[in-house]
Amino acid sequence: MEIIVLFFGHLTDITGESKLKIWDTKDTNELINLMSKKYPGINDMKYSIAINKVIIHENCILKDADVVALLPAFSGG
Amino acid sequence: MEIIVLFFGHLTDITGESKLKIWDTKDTNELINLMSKKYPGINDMKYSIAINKVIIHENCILKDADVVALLPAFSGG
Amino acid sequence: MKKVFIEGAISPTFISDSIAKHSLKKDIGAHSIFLGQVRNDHLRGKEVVAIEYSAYQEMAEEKFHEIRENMFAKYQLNCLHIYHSLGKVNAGEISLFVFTSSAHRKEAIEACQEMVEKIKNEVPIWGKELFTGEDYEWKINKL
Amino acid sequence: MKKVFIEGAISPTFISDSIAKHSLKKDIGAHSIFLGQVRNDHLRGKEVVAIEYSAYQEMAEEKFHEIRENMFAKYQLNCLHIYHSLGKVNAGEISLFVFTSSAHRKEAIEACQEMVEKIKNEVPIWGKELFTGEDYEWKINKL
Repeated sequence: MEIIVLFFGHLTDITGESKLKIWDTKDTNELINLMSKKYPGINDMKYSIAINKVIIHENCILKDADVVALLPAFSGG
Repeated sequence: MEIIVLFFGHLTDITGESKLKIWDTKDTNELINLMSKKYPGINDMKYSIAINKVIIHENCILKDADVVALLPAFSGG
Repeated sequence: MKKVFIEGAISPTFISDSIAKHSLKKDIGAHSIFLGQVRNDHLRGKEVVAIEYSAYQEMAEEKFHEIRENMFAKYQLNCLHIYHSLGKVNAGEISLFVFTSSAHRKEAIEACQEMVEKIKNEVPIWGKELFTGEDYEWKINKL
Repeated sequence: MKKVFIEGAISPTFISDSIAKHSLKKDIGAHSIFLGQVRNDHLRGKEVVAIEYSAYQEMAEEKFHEIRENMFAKYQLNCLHIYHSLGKVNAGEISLFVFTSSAHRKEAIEACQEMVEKIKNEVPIWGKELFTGEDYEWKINKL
């Protein structure tokens, strides 16, 4: 099972990349733990999480080919 | 003493003119009475009265060279 | 005093020129624009083809000036422009252009909206709706 | 789905072309337009010379579409257009263009204002404020 993780805005300053693939991650909590270890800086940041372009508000089970995006506060306009 | 009377919008349909001069009229009540006799149709209409470009809300004494305007409801824009 | 009245319709090019002039004012963050367009209303089976605007011009200009001053006192505005047509404006053409600019959106938007209401209610301008044929009717502004 | 994103600044000519297209829609009586212009804010003694916009484009386009649908359901609108810049927009240039049209002013004005708030709060777009020199700061939207 393959998951795509996307980073935007301020977060890309910390991750140094905007996209990565991860495998065998059962839910968003596990995914966030993984990311926090890989990029400790993101623990100090506020962001929302979207799965397949829909913002989630609680831990969600992941399935193959899901796209998980980490979104800092929007600042368009 | 000379007073200028101006008509606008719908009122000009009734008066057939947009400007006239009258003499020796002591106040706006007297002026409106005069106009009502000259143009009976204006009695059926709603309008505001301005003296020298300022709308009045009660009878006002007139002085030489005053410009009195009869203004139907505004419909700009 | 700023020129407000324009003979005939207000062109889209006039509007974009006005917008373009503000690119030098780099402390502006938000523009709010209202445009009044002549509608081809249908009344008694006839269609409005144009509105002919007239005004008590001297009084209207004083009123526009007064409203402008009040707006600058009430809102943090960088700019405020008002243009209104006189004479004939065809259906589909623009007869009113209100343009407010501010550092932040709230002020620009609120000032623009209030400005439009004041123009409709407080400025001595009249519209005569011209129908197909010779018929016409004096316009009435809705609240 | 309608194209929303524009590479670089939105030109005044683009805006007037968009206005001009509505002259054929003669049942429109009111247009409300909001323009976001890049401000040369001063932070820590440095000046913002441009904002570089990025977006989660697929999600943003879906969101724009959803907001548009909601607006048409809520307000009596004839038209609703939204354009937002991507990439670099210099101070003084326009990065957001929201354009609503209706028979009467109230609907157009309210829909435009609500639309602007929704774009700022609900659409995944980010602005990076570029200062003189190499420095930058991620933009934060005020309420």
